Amino acid sequence: MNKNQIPVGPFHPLLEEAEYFNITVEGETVTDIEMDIGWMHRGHEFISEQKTFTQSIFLVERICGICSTSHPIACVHAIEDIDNVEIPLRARYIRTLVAELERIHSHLLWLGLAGHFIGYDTLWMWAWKYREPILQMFEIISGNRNHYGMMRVGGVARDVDVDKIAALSKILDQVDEKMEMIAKAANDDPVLKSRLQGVGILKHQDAVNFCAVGPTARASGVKIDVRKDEPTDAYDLVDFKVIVLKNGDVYDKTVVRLLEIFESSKIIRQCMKKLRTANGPILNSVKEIPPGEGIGRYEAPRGEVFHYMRSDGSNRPIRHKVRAPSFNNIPTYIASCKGIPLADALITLAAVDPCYCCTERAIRINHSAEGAQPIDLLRLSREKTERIRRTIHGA
Amino acid sequence: MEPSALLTFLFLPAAVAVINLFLPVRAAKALTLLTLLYLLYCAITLWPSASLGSSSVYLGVDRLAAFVLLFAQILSTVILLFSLKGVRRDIERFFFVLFPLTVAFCNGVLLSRHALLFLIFWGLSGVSLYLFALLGKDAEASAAAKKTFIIIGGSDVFLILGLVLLIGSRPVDLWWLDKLNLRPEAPLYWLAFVSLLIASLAKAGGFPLHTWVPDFSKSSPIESVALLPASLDKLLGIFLLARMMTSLFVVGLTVKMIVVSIGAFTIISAVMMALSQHNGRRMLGYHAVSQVGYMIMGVGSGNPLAFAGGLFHMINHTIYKSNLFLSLGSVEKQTGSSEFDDLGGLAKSMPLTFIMALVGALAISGIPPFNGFFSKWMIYQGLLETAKTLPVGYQLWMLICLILAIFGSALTLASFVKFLHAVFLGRNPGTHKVREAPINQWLATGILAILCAIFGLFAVALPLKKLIVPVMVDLGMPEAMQFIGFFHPLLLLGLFAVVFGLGILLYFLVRTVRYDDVYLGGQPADPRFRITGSDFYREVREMPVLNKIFAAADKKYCDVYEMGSKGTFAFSGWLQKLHPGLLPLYILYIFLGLLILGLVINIGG
Amino acid sequence: MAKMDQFFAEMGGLIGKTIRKPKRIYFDVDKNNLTQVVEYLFNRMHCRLSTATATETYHNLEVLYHFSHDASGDYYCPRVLITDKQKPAIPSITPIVRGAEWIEREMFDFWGIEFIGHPNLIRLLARDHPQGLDKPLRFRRDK
Amino acid sequence: MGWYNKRLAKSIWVFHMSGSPCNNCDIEILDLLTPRYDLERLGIKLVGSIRHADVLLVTGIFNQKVAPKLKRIYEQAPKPIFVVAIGTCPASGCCFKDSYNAVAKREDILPIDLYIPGCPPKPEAMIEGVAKLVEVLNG
Amino acid sequence: MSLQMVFYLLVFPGLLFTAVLGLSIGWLDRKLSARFQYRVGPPFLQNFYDFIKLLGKETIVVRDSVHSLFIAAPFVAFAMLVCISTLIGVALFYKQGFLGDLFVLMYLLMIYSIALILGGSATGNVYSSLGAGREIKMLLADELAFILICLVAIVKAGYEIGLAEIAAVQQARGAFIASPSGIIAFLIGLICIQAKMALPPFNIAEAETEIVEGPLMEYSGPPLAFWYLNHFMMFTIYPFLLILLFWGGFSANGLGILWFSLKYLLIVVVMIILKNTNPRVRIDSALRFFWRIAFPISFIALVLAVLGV
Repeated sequence: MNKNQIPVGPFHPLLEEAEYFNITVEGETVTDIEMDIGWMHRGHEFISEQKTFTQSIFLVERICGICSTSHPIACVHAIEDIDNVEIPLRARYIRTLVAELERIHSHLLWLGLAGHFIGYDTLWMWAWKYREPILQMFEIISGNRNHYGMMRVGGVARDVDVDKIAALSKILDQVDEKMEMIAKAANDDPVLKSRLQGVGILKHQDAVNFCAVGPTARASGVKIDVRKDEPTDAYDLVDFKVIVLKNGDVYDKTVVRLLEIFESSKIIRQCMKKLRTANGPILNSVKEIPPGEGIGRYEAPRGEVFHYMRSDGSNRPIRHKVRAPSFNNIPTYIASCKGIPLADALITLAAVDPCYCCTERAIRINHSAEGAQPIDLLRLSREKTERIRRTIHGA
Repeated sequence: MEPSALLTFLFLPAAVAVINLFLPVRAAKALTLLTLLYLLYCAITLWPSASLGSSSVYLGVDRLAAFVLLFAQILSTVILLFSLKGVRRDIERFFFVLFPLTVAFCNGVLLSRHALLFLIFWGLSGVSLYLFALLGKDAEASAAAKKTFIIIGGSDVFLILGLVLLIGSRPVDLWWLDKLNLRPEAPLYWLAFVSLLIASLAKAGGFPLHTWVPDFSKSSPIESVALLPASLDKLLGIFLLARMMTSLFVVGLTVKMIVVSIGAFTIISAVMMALSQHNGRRMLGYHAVSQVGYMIMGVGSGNPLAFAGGLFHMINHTIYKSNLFLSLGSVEKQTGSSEFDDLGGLAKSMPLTFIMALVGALAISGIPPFNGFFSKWMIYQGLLETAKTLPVGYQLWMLICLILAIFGSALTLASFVKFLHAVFLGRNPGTHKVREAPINQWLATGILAILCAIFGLFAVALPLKKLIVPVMVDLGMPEAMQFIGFFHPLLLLGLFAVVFGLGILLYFLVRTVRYDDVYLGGQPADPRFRITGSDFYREVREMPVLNKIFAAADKKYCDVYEMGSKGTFAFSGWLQKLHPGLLPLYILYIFLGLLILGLVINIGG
Repeated sequence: MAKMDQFFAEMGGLIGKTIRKPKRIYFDVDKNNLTQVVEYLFNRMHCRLSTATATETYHNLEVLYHFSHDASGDYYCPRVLITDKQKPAIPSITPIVRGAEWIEREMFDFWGIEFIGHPNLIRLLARDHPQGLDKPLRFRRDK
Repeated sequence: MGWYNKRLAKSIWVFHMSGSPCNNCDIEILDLLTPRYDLERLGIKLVGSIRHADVLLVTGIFNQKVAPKLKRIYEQAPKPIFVVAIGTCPASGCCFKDSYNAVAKREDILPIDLYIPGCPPKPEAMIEGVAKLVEVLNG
Repeated sequence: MSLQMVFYLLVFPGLLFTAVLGLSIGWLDRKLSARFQYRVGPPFLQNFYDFIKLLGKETIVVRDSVHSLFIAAPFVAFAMLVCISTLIGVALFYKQGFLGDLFVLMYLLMIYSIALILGGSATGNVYSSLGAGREIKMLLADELAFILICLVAIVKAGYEIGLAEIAAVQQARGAFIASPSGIIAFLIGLICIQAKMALPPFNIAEAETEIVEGPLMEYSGPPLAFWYLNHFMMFTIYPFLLILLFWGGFSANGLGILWFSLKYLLIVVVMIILKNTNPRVRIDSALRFFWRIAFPISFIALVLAVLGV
C-alpha cells in the first residue's frame, strides 16, 4: 500500500513539450518510473510517404525545432546513400558549418534550461543571452532564426558568400569569449558542482545495453560519434576531438556539452576558412532516385539521428523511417533515476536533453490548396515582423 | 477537610467497580459516569479547603495533591464520556470494571500521606496498566503488556528501595511523605533520590525508561491509552517528581542540572523517534514521552517560574494529549486502522474530529494562543532566569538544554504536520466510506479542545491565578507570581482577528468561486496519485550521523527493557553452560567456593 | 573489412540473400535464427542497435534491424521476412539488447507485429489513445 | 470591467502548453523571457501552474492524444482566461494537417482568441501579438 | 484596544506600511534580479498590478478538498504576518513590547509555514503534499540555527527576552554586530532569513520546475493574491528583525532614519545577490548545511556570547 505516485506531466514546467511520467516515490526517493509517450506524435513517417523526396526534407525539418538541421542532413544522407550521390566540396563545408552552429545553439539552450530546472535562473538567462548571437548567425545565413531550409539532395540550397562569412566570424569571436566565461562559471561554481556531481549516474554497461547515443553515452565512457565513425560531409577534412568522460552523472553530461561547444566553434572556424577559398558549385542536381534503400545518419546535438529511405524508382519514398537520438536515450531513465531523490530525478530527466518531438516523429506531407483560411493573417504577420525588425535593427 | 471525606475518592470508585461486575453493561456505563461526575464535584469542592492541617496519618491532601486530583477527575470523566460508545464489545464489561478501579488507585496515590499506602496504590495503578494492556487485540498486545509490567514493576522496586532509604529508620506511624527536606549530597540520600527519580521517570515515561509508552500505545485499547500513559500516569509521575524536588529533598545545582538534562534529552530523543513513525498510535506514544521532558525540565530546574510552567505543562499535556489520542481513536474506530498509509483526506468526512485534532496538534506544538505555548514559554523564561545567575559553564549547559527544548517543539510541530497531513489532509486512498464520529466521542474531544483554547487564552486569569499560584504559595514559592501577566494572548488574538476579518471581508467582496478537480498537469484525479506523508522525514533519517542513531534505535539498543532481557538471557545461557550435569565439576565448584569464602574471610579479618 | 569477412565466415550458414554496399550490408535471416545472429552481432562484435524498421510490402511484412559497428562505421542490417500478414509474430531481441524494448514496442504499436518473449509488450505511442488509433501505418495499405 | 481589464493588461501571467508542436515555437516562447526580449518589463511572467494563468500560449497541431488534456486544462484555468495560438500549426495545421493523428477542428478544442502565425513566428511578432491582446483588453 | 493600537496595527508599523514597503521592495528584488540577468525588469508598480489583477480573478476551489481551510490559510498567514510586523515595528519604532516577546515571535513566525502547509495539503494535490513536506523540512532545517541566533541576542543583552529591551541595550552599549559573536550570528541570521523567506537557493518548497510551486499550486484569485502579498511582506519583517536583534535598531532622528534605511537596503541587496548567484539546493543538502555547518558556527557564536565576546 505504501506506493505514492506522482504524475509528472503531461503538462509540467519541467517539460517544454507534453509528456507523461508516472514516478513512484517513497518519501522523496524515486523507486520506479513509468513513461507514457505519444503526446507529440504527429505521424511524420506516414506523411513522408505521401511526399516527394524534396518535400520530405522540408517535412523532417519540422520534426524538431531544436535540431532542425540534423534531421534534414540525415535525410539527405539517406537519399544520397541510395544512389551514392556526390556532393560538391563547398556544399559539404556549408552543411558542416550550419550543423555545428546548431550544435552550439542546442547545447547552450540545454545549459540554460538545465539552469532553469535546478532553480538557477541567472545561468538560464546568461546562457540564452549568448545563444542569441548564434541565432543571429542563422538569420544571416538563411534568413530565419530556426527552420533554415538549407539542405537539398546533392548539396545545399543557399550559398554562404564571403561577406556573410566576415560577419559570421566577427560574431563568433564575441561568442567564443562569452562562452569561455559561461563555461568557467558553470565549471567552477561549487554549489552547482555539489548539486550535479554524482547525480543520476548512467553506468557504462547500462549505456551500452540501452544503446544510448550522443553526449549521454559519451558522458558514460562510450566513445561513439558519427562524425568520427563514419565521417560524411566535411568531417574528414576538419580537425576536432570527441569528448568522452566516464562518470555518467549529470555533471559529466554538462561538461561534455560545454567542451563540445568549443570543439564545434573550432570546426566552424576551419569551415569558414575553407569557404573563403574553396569555390565551386553548391548543388549537384539529382534527376531521379533509383529503386533501392539507403541509410543516412548524422550526429545531432543529442546523438545519432538515423534515417532509412526506401525507394521504388518513383519520386516518392515507399518507406521513410526516422529514429531520433532521444528515442534511444529516454529509456535510460529507468537505469539512472531509480533510488535517487525526486529533485535529482527531475534534473536527470532533463540531463539527457530529451526531445520528445523527435522521439514521436513519423512524417507525411500533402500540399492541397483547401483550407487556406489563415493566408491573409500570415501575410499580415510577415509584414508586421518585417516592420518590427526594421525598427528594431534601425535598418 | 475530614479524612473520611477523602475516603470517598478511594472507596466509591472501587465499590462501583465491584458492582459493575454484575450489572448489565448499559447500567454499568451509567453508574460509572454518575460516579465520576460526583467525584469531579467532590474534587472541585475539595480544592478550596485542601490543606495538610487536619489530615490523618494515612490520608491527607495538600494544594498540589488537590490540584492533581482535580485534573485526574476531569480527565477520567471526559475519557469515560468518550468510552461510552465504541469500546470493543468483547472487552466492554471488563473495561468498565477496570476504569473506576484505575481511578480509585490513582486517587489513592495522590491522597496517601503514608509511605506504605503510597507504595501500595502506586503498585496497584501499575497493575491496572498491565490489565488494560492485556485487553489489546493484536498479537503484540501481550508482549507490550509484559514489557509494561516489567518496567513499571521494576521501577516499583526502586520506589520501595528509595522509600526505605528515606524513612526506614523511623517508626512506622511516622512514615510520612511531606516536608522531609533531605539533602541528597549524603550518599544514602543520593541513592534514595536516584531510586525515586527512576520510579517517577518510569511512571511518567522519561528517558531511558520510556519504552513501554509507545508499545502500550500501539496495542492497548485507545481509551486506556488516553487514560493512563497520556493523563493519569503523567500526573502521578510528575506529582512524585514535584514532591521530590520540593518537600522530600533540597536539591543542589548539579542535581538540578542533571534532571534538566534528562528532561532535554527526553524531549529530543523521543521526538526524533516520533518523526519517523508510520503508525499514528506509536507516534502519539513517543510524543507522550517527549512532552514529559518539558515537565521534567520545568519541575527539575527549581526556578519558581519554570516550576509553575512545568505544572501547567503537565495539565496542558494531559488535556491535549488525551484529545489527540481520542481523536485518533475516533478515526480508528471509523476506518479500522491507525497506519498512516491507510488513512488520508478524512477532514472532509470527519470535520469535527479534524478541528479537535487540529487544536490538539497546534497546542502540543506550542503554537500561540493555545495552552501548550504558554506553559512552554513559562518554562523557557524560567530556565533563562536561572541561567542568568549561573557560572559560565553551567550557563552554557543550561542554554544547550534550552536549545534542545525549543528545537524539540519545532520537531513536534513537524511530526504533527505529518500526522495531520497523513490522517486528515492529503488524499483519501478511496478504500473506505467514513462518517463523523458519534456524538459522545466528539463531545469528549470537543471539551478537551475547548479547554486547550481556554487555558491558552485565559492562561493567567484562570489556571495560573486560580490553581497554580495557590499551589506555588503552598509549596513555598510565591515569587512565581511576579513574572506572570505580561503576555496577553487575548490581545494578540484580537489583533489577529481584526486583520483576518479584514482579509476575509475583502475576499468575500471580490470572490467568484468555481469548484474543480485537482490540477495534475492534465491527468485525472486518480486516488493512486497521493502522498501519504509517512515518509516525510526520510531525509532526516538518512542524515549521516542520525542514520546510525536511528538504526540503533530500530535495533532497540536504547531500550532498557530489550537490552535487559537480552542480557538476562545471555547470562542465563552462560549459567546453563556451567551446569553440564557432571558430578566432579560440581564438587570442584564447591571446593572453589570454599576457597574463595576462606580468602574473603581472611582478608576481612 | 576483416570484421565483415569474419562475420560471414562464422554466421554464413544462418543468413540468406545478401546485398553488400560500401559500409552497408543487408542480409536475410530466418526468424528462427534471428536471436543467434543478434547475439553474435551485439555480444561478440559489440555492435550497437541503431534501430529497426518495419516495412509492409504487397506480399509480406519485413523487419529490418540496423546494427552499427561503431569502430568501423559499418552497418549490419539483418532482415526478417514475415509472410503471415494477419498475425505477424517474430522472436523478441529485447532479452539480448535492452535498448530494443521501445523499438519493438513501437513496431507492435504501428504494425501489430508481435514480439515473442518481449518483457513488456504494450503499445508505445498510441497507448490510451482516445480515438483508439490502431496500427496506423498498416491500415492505409489494407484500405 | 474595463477598469479591471486595464490592470490585467499590465500583469499578464502566461502558461505555456504544447499540443504536439515541433517545439520550435516553445523554445521561441522561452526566448521571449530572456535578456534580448525580456517580456517581464511588460509585466508578463511565465507560471508553472494553470491556476495562476491569465493567458494560455498554445502551440502545435493538437494531436488526438493531447487534445482532451488541452481541453481539460483550459477548463481548469481561472477565468478570465485568454488563449493565444502561436505558430502556423494551430492556425492551419502546417504540414501535419493530413496526419491520421491530427484533430480536425482545433477551434472545437480551445476557443482561440489570437493567432500569431509563423513557423516559428519571430519573437518580435509574438510581442506584437501580445500588444494586440493588450489593446483588446484596454478596449 | 485603543485607537493608538489600531493605528499601530493597520497603518504604521502594521498592515499598510508593511504591505506597501514589501511590495515596493519586491519590485527592487525583481528589478535587481533582472539587472543581474541582463534584463530590463518590470516597472515599479508591477507588484501592485499583479496583486490587483489576482484579486479580480476567479477563485478555483478543489472539489474534494477542505474548502474552509484552503480559503482561510492565506488569510491566517496574512493576519499573522501583520501581527508580527506590528510587534517588531512597535519594538523598533516605539520601543515598546512585553516581557518575553521574542519567544512569542519565534513561535508566531512558524504560523506562516503551518498555514502554507495546511492550505496546501488541504487540496490533496500530490505536488502540494510534496511541497508541504519540503516546507516543514526547511522549517526544521533553519529553525535550529534561528533559535541559536535569537539566544545569542538574548545572552548578549544580558538575558533580556524582550525585543524593545534588546534594542535598548544596543542603543546604550553599541550594536551587537560590532562584536565577534554578533557578526557571526548576524551572518548566520542572514542565511536563515533567506531560508525562511523561501528565496533561492532555499526555494525548495515552492520549486516551480520540480513540484510546480508546491503548496501554492492550487491557489488562484484572491487567496493567491494574499500569498503573493505575504511573500513580499516578509521582505520587511525579516530584515527588520535582523536589524533589531543585531544592528542597533532605530533612532528617530534624521540621520538615524537614513542610517536605518541604508542598513535595511543593504540586507535586502545581499539577499538578492545570494538569490541570484546560486542554484536551488536539494532538501537533504539544505538540512545538512543548516545542521552540520550553520548550527556549529552559530553555536560558536553562542559560546562567545556567553563568554562575553
